[in-house]
Amino acid sequence: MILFTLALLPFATALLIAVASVRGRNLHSGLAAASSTLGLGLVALLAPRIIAGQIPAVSLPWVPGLGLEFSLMVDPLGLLFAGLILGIGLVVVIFAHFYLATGEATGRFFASLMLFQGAMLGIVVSGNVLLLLTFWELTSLSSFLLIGFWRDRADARQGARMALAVTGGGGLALIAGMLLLGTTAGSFDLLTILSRGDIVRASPLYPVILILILIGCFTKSAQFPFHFWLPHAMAAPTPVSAYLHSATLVKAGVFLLARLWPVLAGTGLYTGIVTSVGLVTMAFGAFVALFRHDLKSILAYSTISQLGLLVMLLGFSLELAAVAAVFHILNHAAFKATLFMSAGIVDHETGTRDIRRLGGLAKVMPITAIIATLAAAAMAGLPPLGGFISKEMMLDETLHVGLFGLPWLVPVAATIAATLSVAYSLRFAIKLFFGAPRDPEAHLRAHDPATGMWVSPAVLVGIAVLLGLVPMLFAGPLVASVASAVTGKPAPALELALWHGITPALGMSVLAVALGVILLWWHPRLLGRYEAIRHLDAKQMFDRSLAVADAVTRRVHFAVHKPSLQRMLFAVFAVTLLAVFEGGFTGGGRLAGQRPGIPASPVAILAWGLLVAATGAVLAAQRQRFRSLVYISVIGLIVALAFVHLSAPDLALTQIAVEVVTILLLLLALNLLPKQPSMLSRNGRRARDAIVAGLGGLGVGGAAWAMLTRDPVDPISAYHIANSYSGGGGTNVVNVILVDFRAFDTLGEIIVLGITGLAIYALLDTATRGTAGARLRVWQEDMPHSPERHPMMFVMATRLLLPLVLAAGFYIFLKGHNEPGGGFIAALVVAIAFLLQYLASGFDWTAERRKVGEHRLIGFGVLLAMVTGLGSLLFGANFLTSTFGYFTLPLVGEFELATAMLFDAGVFAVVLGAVLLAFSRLSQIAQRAARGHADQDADRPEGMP
Amino acid sequence: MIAETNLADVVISALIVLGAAFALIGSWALVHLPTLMERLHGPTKATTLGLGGMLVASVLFFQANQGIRSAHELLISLFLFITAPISANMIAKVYLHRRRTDPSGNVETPAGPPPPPGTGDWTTYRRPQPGSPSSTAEN
Amino acid sequence: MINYAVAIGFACLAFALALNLWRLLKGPTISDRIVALDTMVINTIAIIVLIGIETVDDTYFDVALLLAMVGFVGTVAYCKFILRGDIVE
Amino acid sequence: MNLADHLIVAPVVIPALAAPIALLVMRRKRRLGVGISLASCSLMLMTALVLLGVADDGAIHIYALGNWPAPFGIVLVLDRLSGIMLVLAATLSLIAMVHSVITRADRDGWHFHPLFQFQLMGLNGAFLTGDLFNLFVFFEVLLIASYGLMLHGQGRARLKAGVQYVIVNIVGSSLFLVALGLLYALTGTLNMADMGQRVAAIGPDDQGLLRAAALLLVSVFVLKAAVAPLHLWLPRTYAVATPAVAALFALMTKVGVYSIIRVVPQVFGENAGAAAFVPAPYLLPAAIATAIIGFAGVFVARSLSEQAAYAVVGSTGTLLIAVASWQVETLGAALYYLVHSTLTGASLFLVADAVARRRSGSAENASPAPVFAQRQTLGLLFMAAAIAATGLPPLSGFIGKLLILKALFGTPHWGWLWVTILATTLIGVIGFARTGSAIFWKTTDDAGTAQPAASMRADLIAPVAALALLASLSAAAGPVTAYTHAAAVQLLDPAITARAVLVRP
Amino acid sequence: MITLEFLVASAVGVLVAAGIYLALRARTFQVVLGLTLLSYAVNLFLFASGRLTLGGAPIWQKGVTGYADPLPQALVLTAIVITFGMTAFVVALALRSFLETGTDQVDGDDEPCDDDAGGAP
Amino acid sequence: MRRLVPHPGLAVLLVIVWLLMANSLSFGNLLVGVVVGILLPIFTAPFWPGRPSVNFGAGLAYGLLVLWDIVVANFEVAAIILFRRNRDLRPAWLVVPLALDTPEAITVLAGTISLTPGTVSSDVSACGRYLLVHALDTADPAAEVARIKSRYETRLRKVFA
Ligand code: NA
Ligand code: NA
Repeated sequence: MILFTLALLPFATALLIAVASVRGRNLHSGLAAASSTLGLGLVALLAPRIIAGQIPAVSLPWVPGLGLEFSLMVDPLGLLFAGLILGIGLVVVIFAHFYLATGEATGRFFASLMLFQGAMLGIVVSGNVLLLLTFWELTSLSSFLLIGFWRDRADARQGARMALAVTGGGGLALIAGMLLLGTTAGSFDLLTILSRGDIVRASPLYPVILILILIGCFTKSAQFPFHFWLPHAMAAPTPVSAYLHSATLVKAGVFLLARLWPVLAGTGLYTGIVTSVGLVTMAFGAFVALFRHDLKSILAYSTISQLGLLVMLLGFSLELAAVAAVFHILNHAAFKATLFMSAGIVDHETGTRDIRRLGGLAKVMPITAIIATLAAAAMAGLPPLGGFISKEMMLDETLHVGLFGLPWLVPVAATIAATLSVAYSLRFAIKLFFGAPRDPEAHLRAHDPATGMWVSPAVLVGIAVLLGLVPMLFAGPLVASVASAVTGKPAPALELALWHGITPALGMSVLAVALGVILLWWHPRLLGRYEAIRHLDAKQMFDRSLAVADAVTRRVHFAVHKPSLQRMLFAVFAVTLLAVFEGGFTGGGRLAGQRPGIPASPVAILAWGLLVAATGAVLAAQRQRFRSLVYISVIGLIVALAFVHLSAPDLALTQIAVEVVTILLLLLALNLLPKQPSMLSRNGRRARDAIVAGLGGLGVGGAAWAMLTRDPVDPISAYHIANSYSGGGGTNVVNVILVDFRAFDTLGEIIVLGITGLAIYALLDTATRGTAGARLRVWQEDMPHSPERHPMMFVMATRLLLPLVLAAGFYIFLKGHNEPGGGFIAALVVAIAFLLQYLASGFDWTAERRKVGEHRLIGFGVLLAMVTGLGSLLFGANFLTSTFGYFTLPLVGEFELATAMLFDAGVFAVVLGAVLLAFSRLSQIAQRAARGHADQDADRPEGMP
Repeated sequence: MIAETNLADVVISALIVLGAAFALIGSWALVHLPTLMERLHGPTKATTLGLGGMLVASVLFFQANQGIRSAHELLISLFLFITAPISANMIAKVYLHRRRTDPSGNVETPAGPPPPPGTGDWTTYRRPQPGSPSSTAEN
Repeated sequence: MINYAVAIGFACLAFALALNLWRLLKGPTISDRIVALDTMVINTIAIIVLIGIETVDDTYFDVALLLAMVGFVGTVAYCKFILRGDIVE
Repeated sequence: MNLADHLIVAPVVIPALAAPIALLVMRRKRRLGVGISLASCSLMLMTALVLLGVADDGAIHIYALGNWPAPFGIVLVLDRLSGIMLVLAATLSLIAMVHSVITRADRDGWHFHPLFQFQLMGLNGAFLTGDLFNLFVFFEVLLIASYGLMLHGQGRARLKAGVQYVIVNIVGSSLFLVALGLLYALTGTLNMADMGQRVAAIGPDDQGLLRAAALLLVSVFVLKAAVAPLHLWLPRTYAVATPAVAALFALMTKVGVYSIIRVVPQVFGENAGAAAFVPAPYLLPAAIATAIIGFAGVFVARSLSEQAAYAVVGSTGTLLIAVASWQVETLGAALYYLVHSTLTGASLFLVADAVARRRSGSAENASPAPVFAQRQTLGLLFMAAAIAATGLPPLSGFIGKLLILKALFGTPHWGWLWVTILATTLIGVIGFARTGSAIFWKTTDDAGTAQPAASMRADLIAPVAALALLASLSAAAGPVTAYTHAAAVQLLDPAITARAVLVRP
Repeated sequence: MITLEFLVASAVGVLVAAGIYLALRARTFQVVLGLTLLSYAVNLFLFASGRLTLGGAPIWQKGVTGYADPLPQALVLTAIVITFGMTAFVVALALRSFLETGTDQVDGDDEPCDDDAGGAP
Repeated sequence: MRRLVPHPGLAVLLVIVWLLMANSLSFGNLLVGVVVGILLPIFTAPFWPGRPSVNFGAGLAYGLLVLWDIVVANFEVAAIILFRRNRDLRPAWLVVPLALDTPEAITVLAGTISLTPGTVSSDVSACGRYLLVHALDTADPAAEVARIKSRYETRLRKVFA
């Protein structure tokens, strides 16, 4: 329970602050401080038990299938970090309360800060590596918000994005590494994994696991060559820098290295990589720090260097090195947070962070000077501060490590790095606080800040001092148990002290201080040299590579995603062609089957010739639209004839009726579409299309040939034929399939038509307004037209035809169940009867005489079909179950009634409504265009064409 | 299909052949005759006697050979008698229209129609006068 | 005997269709193409009637009837299009 | 047969009744029509949840339409997968519907509500049917409705994109029919379970034909799922659609994925000879390409809706990477990720809409604009949606990706698959961070934050709801993944389904 | 011997080839023509999946055998209807899109010829 | 009765058409046919304003005459098509002045002219008083016009009395 509270408290606080976001900053910071204090209290509550060797743990199942559990545990290592996170968190909150100007978005700030605290805390108390990953990624996200806090500043936005890209990217490698680790170890439970180090190290995947996890750690802890994001993260407000970049975020990588030490450490690969990366980072960071001018930048590079030191220590795979690392984590947290805050105070008071403009501040802000100088001394590793002890231990350990078979390499490099550290630390303190003020303007207002602001660094520097003066008392048991937790072995005999006698390490230390002072002496000259060289700027490289990636991706992206329908269709045809041919060729078997063919009659052959010729004519005339439509009609006619020939009268009927309506619609549209012949595509393009088209024809034609030459395989339609009359009450099997066996298909089909009508209505309703309406108003007829709108003979014929065709439609509907026909064809016939009125007598004339709205036809039709289908539920049968009966009336004789006919009536209504709706909408647009045209020639004398 | 020959069969066969022949002649006219207006006379043959012969043959066939009293073939003729003149009329109008507005499309055309007596013109060229029989649905 | 008549009928009608197609493709005027298509519809109706006689099945009659009813719609629509551009007004 | 047994058909019947009723009342009583539409969505959600529970007994539930037995009639099949899809569809539709009503997007043109309901009918039918031709019909229903919805509101961009969307899908439908014809010719049946059994009996002479048919069918599904290189239709279409519609469309590509998952094991399972798991060798590279193309699109996109559209493409790629190895673990993970990615796509579109509504001039383009109302809230919502889309914690995408990665471990080429999934995540992170910081952080001037109008808060309901669902999906990942795992087990044992479907009378 | 099967299969092939070629042209009307040809082909193909029957009874009668497979016919009917709906829609859409954008090009290469969107003629 | 069956001619035509479609003379079909014959004219009345009344007997006689003329003309025209060389054709435009004044009557006349092979009604004048007819082959256009007027138009005036 305590653990859950501990882990969830910061998140709850973040939420609370976010909700209370309109209230003042006192509430925000108060909540944050209270939460941190409470958390710290909980940690303190747990501490004795943990140091005594217990590991409080608690677990809730989350995703068992994944091995992800919400399990928390605090061992000494976790305890140390939890204390740091909460303790420094509290200090930072207090500092930030004073640091942030009124008017800043404190709600957003403290909410993000608490979010970050929660994520960070989650990492160190996770008992499941997947849970740890979850929190790990959360730290990247919340630090993104914090670094980008001053969102109007470009550097803040860039810094935030870069930090997210690098640490988030590293986090992804970590995901892979952790998954592999858990899979290899057979569990994602942290303690289990820690106990299976041998298995992991013996696994062939070990190098992959190691490298992936190291990438995660190195990016987070800003190790070379992933260090470059850290200095740019300094765009964050100083409290954020103090928190994230001293004590917490960047330590997460170090934490994880320490956490997984028992599993990963100890191999040559581990030592080689981790030590050398740490070493390089330590030296490199220190070197660059020496030449930076921005206070925060100096501190950032120093942090990189110090993190390198920690990584290197952990890389040694030595227990005492681990102890040194643990102790140095404490020290570094204390002095680095102090230094950041001091830099923040200086910035706050003087308005600048440029070390070249500052100097002699000790006079005007003595308290700050004392605090910062002490902290810098700790960073330089000067006695009697904690930093001295840990550096001593580090130098001592370097003597036990040989890298690349060179026993001197590590000690020498470490000494150089220590030298540089001394130099930049001293430069920080001396240039800032002593000597003469270099830029008096910056010093005008400068004075020590309010107590609230300096008390935080003071407390921390006090800790740093105590860690040096009375290390055993202050941190001994903790360091011992943490070190034991890291190594997974009993704590080594521990002796934290300033004086160990004259040792090689002491010599190296003294040497480093001496050289460091000399270096500082030479600093102006070195600086000149340094600045004369063009430096490889990792940030620029990152930016540039991102820009190149962006440009390349962009070019490829837009080249691929050209808004060309032809490209899309080409892709579709090409892929499906490949699919069909691949399947046909690799699947085996034969193209032609054994079924004997039916000899073709001469009429059939001739009809085939007509079809092919008409198809060719469509192709040849494709650029003369009217002609191609006429040819299309021929194809439709032949297809209908083929259906008659092949015993499919229903299909022939449907084909003919649909053909007529389609042609009418196409003509309506064609009138308004531009008619100038299109340009021919380039030859290459046409050849390419012709090849694809030819192959497509071969493929589908071949498939048809293959089908037709095979015998049918026990088709289910035998059942339909056998049960059509007895079970479906109809002798037209096709119709019974449509309205009974597969009425569900038909329901969908009429709904498709209904939707078509509605969608066309919605689509065209706006065509007379806006841009389209303007275009219609200026629409020009492109060929001269006859003035007569309604030819007399045509009109008269349609008046007689209307009742006749309606009667025919009614008849076709009635007999459909038993003979060719049915609701669909009947609806088309009736629709054509009305379309004829439109054609002959015009839109307005017909529209004002039509009584039933198309929308209603569609709506009621679908409802009728649905209600008929649902009616069967009343009789305990399933949806769409039909029933029928034969009745006899005197004089009339026997007749059949089937509910399927009611369903068919719904079909009728929907189809009629949809066709009429589509047609009337298209006509109305044409009307609009024609009216625009009529307005133009209204004043022409009667009789002129 | 049909074994014995009788009078009915002879009549049916004759009608079929006659109908088909007239249909063919109509289509031949369409190919053979020199200008559109002349060619337009072809289809009326196919529509009337061509199809008519076929339909009467069908009526007789189902009556004589199948014992089915069938007359619905007449419906086809009924509808064609209503629609065929309309088709011809419209096609002629298209011809008249195009020959005046698009002479290039009618290279082989001889003289066009004379205008009707008086000052008027044919409806293809001039909007029907309001109130006249030819302005049926003008509004 | 009727078989032969039917065969002759099919031959005549098929040839007629071919002639229609020739006119359809040849033109030269738009009216020619339309009239060819119109004739084709008539000949197709005849073929369907003949198929009915051949197969002794008057089920296909409905197809012929439908074609007779709506076949001319295409013809007049094409004509109206040339005459007026807008087929509905 | 009691009423509960008929519940299986309810997801089709409810919208099919609501649509015409809404159509009829809409002209006179708008509000009543909207009410019917909303009620239909809610009722559908309740039904779907009940069916989800029903399906959890592990049995395959059959509903024979017209009382005709399979394979002769059409049967609906309710199993765990259909349960999941139904709940997903109902949930998403309710969110999209609410959003459209709140933002009044439903008034931008005619017939929004009937079209919306018909769309749902198509979706639900597709998820339930056990018949391949019926699947085609429902594809058409949902497609034609989607054409109407996609063009809802109209305007130049929509119309341009609409032409392409419609025509590509019409071609797809034609190809679907060709595949159907071939399969019917080879097997003599249309019922999927029956077809699966008959496919196993196909002789050696016909194997090539069978494989061609299977590949063709899968190609059609791949087109609907917008898998590279057949994804080209999607981005522009989704980016320009009305946002509430685009949110619903997040499910549309998943219909393609669903069909692959449904049809391949059932019809082209291990007994299918040359067609056994037929897309296997090609699906994986295509999925990888899709993921890369999708997230590259996220990387270069310059507006939120475009980014959302590419995120949809990318997520399909990730999803199919998991599907393509046809194992219980990967399929179970894929189903979880399917649910997640659908909701994610929706929330991206909804957030983009909320932003666009406040940045009137520059819409949701990633170019700097003046400060807009509720910038902070929207920024957070966008961040949450982006977190979901890239698969970062704490939302369900993280769990989904972990599941997929873990399940892929040890399958062929798993290393490359891991690299793809993780690298695309990084690309996505960078892309979202760029547009996010440009829109929510960068401003042209700080003059006067516009106070949100009272109605301006309501349009956050839908995006917040979608994101909240993602959070709950994450919190409830345990039971959900157990369900998806069980669904995967069911899917990969088609014999169970066949036994249940083909009970001879 | 030329069989009906060959005629149908080759006709399908020719229609598909022409349809694909037209669908790959750059303007909506040609594409619509292509889709129309494709739909003829697809309908014939689907019909052919029931094999070809000459002189088969189209209507059920007691004791008669040798029907044409009715199921593909029903499927084709459904397909024709759906295709018709889609064609109608795409025609309306092509027109609407042209009216809005001023171009019927769908190739992406060509920007609208009169981008002033309905301005001066 | 007059109100129930405002257009007995159309009603009878519909009943006949219905019986022909049903292709049987059963009482049930006749019943349905009568219902159709009564209802459809009412339903479609708005679409045919001013339906003319028709003299049945005269109409029937006219129809038979036309049928006979069609058969005869078919053979005449067939002979022209088959045996006359194109350059020997004597096509002509005929302008037929009309005494008929209702569009229905003019349409029937024009239809008759078109159905009889050899002549095609091509257009009507804007004033509605002239019919433009194309003749395939005629030696004397004026005589042909007179024949049309006397043979068809006078009879039609009785039909549409
Ligand atoms: Na039927
Ligand atoms: Na039924």
